[in-house]
Amino acid sequence: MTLAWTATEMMTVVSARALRSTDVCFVGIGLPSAACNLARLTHAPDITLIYESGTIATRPSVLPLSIGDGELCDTALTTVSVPEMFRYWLQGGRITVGFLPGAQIDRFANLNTTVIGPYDAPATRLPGSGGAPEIMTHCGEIFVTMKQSRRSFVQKLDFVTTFGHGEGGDHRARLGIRTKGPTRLITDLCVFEPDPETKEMTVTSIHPGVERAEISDATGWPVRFADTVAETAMPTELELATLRDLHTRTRQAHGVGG
Amino acid sequence: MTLAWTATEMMTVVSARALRSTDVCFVGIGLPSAACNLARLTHAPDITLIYESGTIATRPSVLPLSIGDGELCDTALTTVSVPEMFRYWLQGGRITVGFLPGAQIDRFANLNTTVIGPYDAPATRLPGSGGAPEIMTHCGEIFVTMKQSRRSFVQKLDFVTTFGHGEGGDHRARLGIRTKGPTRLITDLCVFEPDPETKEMTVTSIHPGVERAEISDATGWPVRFADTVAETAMPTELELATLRDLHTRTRQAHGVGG
Amino acid sequence: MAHIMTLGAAVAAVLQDGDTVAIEGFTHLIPHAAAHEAIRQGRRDLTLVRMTPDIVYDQMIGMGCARKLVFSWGGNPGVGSLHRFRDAIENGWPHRLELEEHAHAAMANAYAAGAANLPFAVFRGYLGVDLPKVNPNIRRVACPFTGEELAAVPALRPDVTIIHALRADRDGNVLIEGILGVQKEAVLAAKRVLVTVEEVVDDLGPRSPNAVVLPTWTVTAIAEVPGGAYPSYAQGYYARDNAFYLGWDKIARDRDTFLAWMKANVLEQGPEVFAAHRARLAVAA
Amino acid sequence: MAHIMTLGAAVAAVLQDGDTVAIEGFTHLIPHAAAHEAIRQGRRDLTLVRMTPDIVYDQMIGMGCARKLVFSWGGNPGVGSLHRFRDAIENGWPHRLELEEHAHAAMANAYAAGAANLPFAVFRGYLGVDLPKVNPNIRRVACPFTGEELAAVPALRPDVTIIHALRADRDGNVLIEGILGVQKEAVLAAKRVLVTVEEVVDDLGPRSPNAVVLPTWTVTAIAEVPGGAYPSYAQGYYARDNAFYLGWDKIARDRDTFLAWMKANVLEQGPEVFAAHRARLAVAA
Repeated sequence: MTLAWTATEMMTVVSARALRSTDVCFVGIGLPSAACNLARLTHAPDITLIYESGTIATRPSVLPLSIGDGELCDTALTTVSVPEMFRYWLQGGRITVGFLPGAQIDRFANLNTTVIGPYDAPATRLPGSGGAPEIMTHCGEIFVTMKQSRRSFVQKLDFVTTFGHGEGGDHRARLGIRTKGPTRLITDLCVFEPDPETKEMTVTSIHPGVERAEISDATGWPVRFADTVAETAMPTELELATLRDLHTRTRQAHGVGG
Repeated sequence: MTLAWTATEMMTVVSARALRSTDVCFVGIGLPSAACNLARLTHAPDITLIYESGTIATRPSVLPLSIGDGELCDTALTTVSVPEMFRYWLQGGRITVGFLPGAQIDRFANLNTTVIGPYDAPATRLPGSGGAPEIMTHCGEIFVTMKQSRRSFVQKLDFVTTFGHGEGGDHRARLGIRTKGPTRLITDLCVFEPDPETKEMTVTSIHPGVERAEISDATGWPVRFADTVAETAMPTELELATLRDLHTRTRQAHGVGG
Repeated sequence: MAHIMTLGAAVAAVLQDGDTVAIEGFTHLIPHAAAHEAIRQGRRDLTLVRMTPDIVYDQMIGMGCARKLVFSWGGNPGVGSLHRFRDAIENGWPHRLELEEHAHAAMANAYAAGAANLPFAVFRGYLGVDLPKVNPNIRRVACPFTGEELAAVPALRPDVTIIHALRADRDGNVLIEGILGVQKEAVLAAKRVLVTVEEVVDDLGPRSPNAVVLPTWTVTAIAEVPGGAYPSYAQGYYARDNAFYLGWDKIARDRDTFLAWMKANVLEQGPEVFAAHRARLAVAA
Repeated sequence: MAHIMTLGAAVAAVLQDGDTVAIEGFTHLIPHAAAHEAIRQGRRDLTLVRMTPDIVYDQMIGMGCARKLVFSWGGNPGVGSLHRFRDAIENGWPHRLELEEHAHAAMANAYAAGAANLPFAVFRGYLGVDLPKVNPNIRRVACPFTGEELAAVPALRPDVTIIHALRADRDGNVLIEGILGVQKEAVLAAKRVLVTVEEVVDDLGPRSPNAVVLPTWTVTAIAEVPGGAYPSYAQGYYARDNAFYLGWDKIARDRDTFLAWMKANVLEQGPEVFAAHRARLAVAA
């Protein structure tokens, strides 16, 4: 039999693999939600999923379209208010892993989801901060998932919505932040991890069939590759089957993709 | 038939009469609890009773021994956490009337429930603040209930646990407090109310059969009487019957007085 | 004490032009019917406060109700852009929209501070980011014990808060269950409160001793509007209409399509249309 | 993840000499059995934190476990004095007791700040009173927007929090219902957590979607101790033994009577004695 997969499936599988059964995970909608539930349905059955709508230890059978679908509440251990979620659970330091996307990212994994162009007269107004700035500082570590392009992987952000590694080095520590920040940037082409010293996001694993030049072409800064770069393991039959099954159930339940 | 009553019954009845059906009342244990429930069972059926244990709009059929008896929770509209009670409900300005007792009181209705003697080497260690300091500043108005004696109605408090009218006049306003503070001091002999200008607690009503000299003898400062002093109306048959019935039910339920 | 009245009377009683109004509901229980009524009554110059402006404010902004928006995430959840929100900011259509922009943590804490009658909220946040450069309502405050600097924002104290809840009893006590969002805080922070409910019942019925209940004396007006949260949902009554959220993208993208939709579905309708949505999406209680 | 173990093993696992320990429960669900176990294990030099020291700390103070007490109301609720507490403060028996004294609002806010990982709590309070003169941990902080000065206290972050709850499931998730007190905040503020429960069950069962549940990963150790809150109570299991509270006044008034009672009822007993109290005071669930 042959395995074939989409770039999104690859990103989802790689994200899922990075999760452990002991993780308490702050889940965003879309790919992060698929990745977390894939992990739960495969190698990390005891992973705790938390959505910012207040649902704690939820076990949805289909993927939610929003972070507050009824399914999340129906299958949760309990559901708390949003102020409590942000105060006791996120700021309280109870979350081990958070997922974040961005419209723009720079080489230190700072993120922009606010505006393209000047703040007061934007070319494109994006949704804004949401929970991201505090998710980035309060979770034990952060996985960023984004498809690569020169438009989104930029030399300089139009707006720093979310502080990743700042200017690199010990910038997080200098601001008094004790969490790790972005430890992985998972794209459709490869996986970046921060250089231990400079914190510049550095390619450590390349997805099967992707050339280094493709990565460089799709990145708006000169890409650094680690001394040893692995080839990302292919999605397994089980991973793909579980993920596709999850999406099929979701489509049947919602009439939409999830 | 003859009516006779105890000093405590008189205090309870007078306290109950001061409550309105529209009040939201922060109830303490003992006499305040009896007074609030007497009001609810007579002229103020819709009064809302809140205990600092978090029980909101509770309707106990017997008086609680503690502020957190199961009966309070069983008959409440809902029960919230103690931090929420102090933050959203008390500090939130949702309470119209609070009751407070004191071991010592001065002529501006400041209260001491901390120590008799010096703080570091007290002759008598009392329970301390509890909720009182913030009950006194956050409730719309405060009724203080205490039996009179020179030992408790003193010229100068050993410790200011709870700020009533401070040094009198506009002292509350000068501290930025916008609530009325103590509007009634209900004793076994009479009712005091603050002078509109000086805020000194002034006798406005004397209980049936009590002489002015008795009040002065039982007070550690020179007592002021209002220009017009009323005679407190006697407890009615209904008030006494309802109160005694409440105490009987309580005794049967707890094996104690309530 | 809450007065139980029609939606039209309730909106007229609590909401005036120029008010600061928080319409809350975090994905669950978004009071769409009440927002439609405000649009029909032609409210103008409102300061709209809401963590997630969502379709409900996309409609109010597009219909010209808003002078200013206080928010923390302006998207169509799980779908993409809010086109009327974007058109107002990017192009000033139908008119210029003033922004006060926060992160979720700030808004949630600011509502809680409002409910607690505090002038400001303190939290750990806004480190290293650009929002404090464009929002003067983000400041810092030092811990008087450790010296550590924390983020501070003013408490939110809306003139009016509007929410949707599951049930009210005839005394006007209101029950919320499921995803709670910031509704309780938004209610307790406001001067006037309108709650639309799925049903008014004799008794709130068996419930947890710690159920989230708003006592009647915290609410100004209650209106029974079955289905009033549609296309959002009400736990135990009906499901979220995910297809509508997807479809909104197309409706709202174009000004004329939007205006035509609003005319046909809001301006020329009343709150009674929401009941049919509830029936269509009903779930087993 | 919580480990389910015997009470003896659980107390030994979480509590050491010199620890700062919060034993909480506001009238309801006071973990008396766990406190007895700490007394039997001879813990010393503890900083005891609790809003209402109550009988549970009267016993620990009288047995010499405490070096310091952080509290806001030290009485026997509805009865009168705590005699062992008074004897320690007034006469230094069995030894001197250091005090850090607050009001309820301060303690409640300080636990909430601890749970929220903030260094301090802000609230409106302590105006015009003497407590700030004797407690250097009461300071003031200015609102960075209005300039208004508010009260500030350090967050409470106990080494250990001990509470009693209704039920835990076999995964170690814990359910609390009824009067909630500050238990959730005290648990989330602590480094290590011991929860005694009325019963360990396969499943927490039908409950409100917003039930107060502590996930297993917020708890260190769980011990099943039926009746473990006696003479306090557990909602739906057994009633408060008001007669015991009244009777404690006589027991605790005299040092020798107290010591004899503790020897007979605590030192020479085990946690299994609490089950009989539960049976005697059982209520219909």
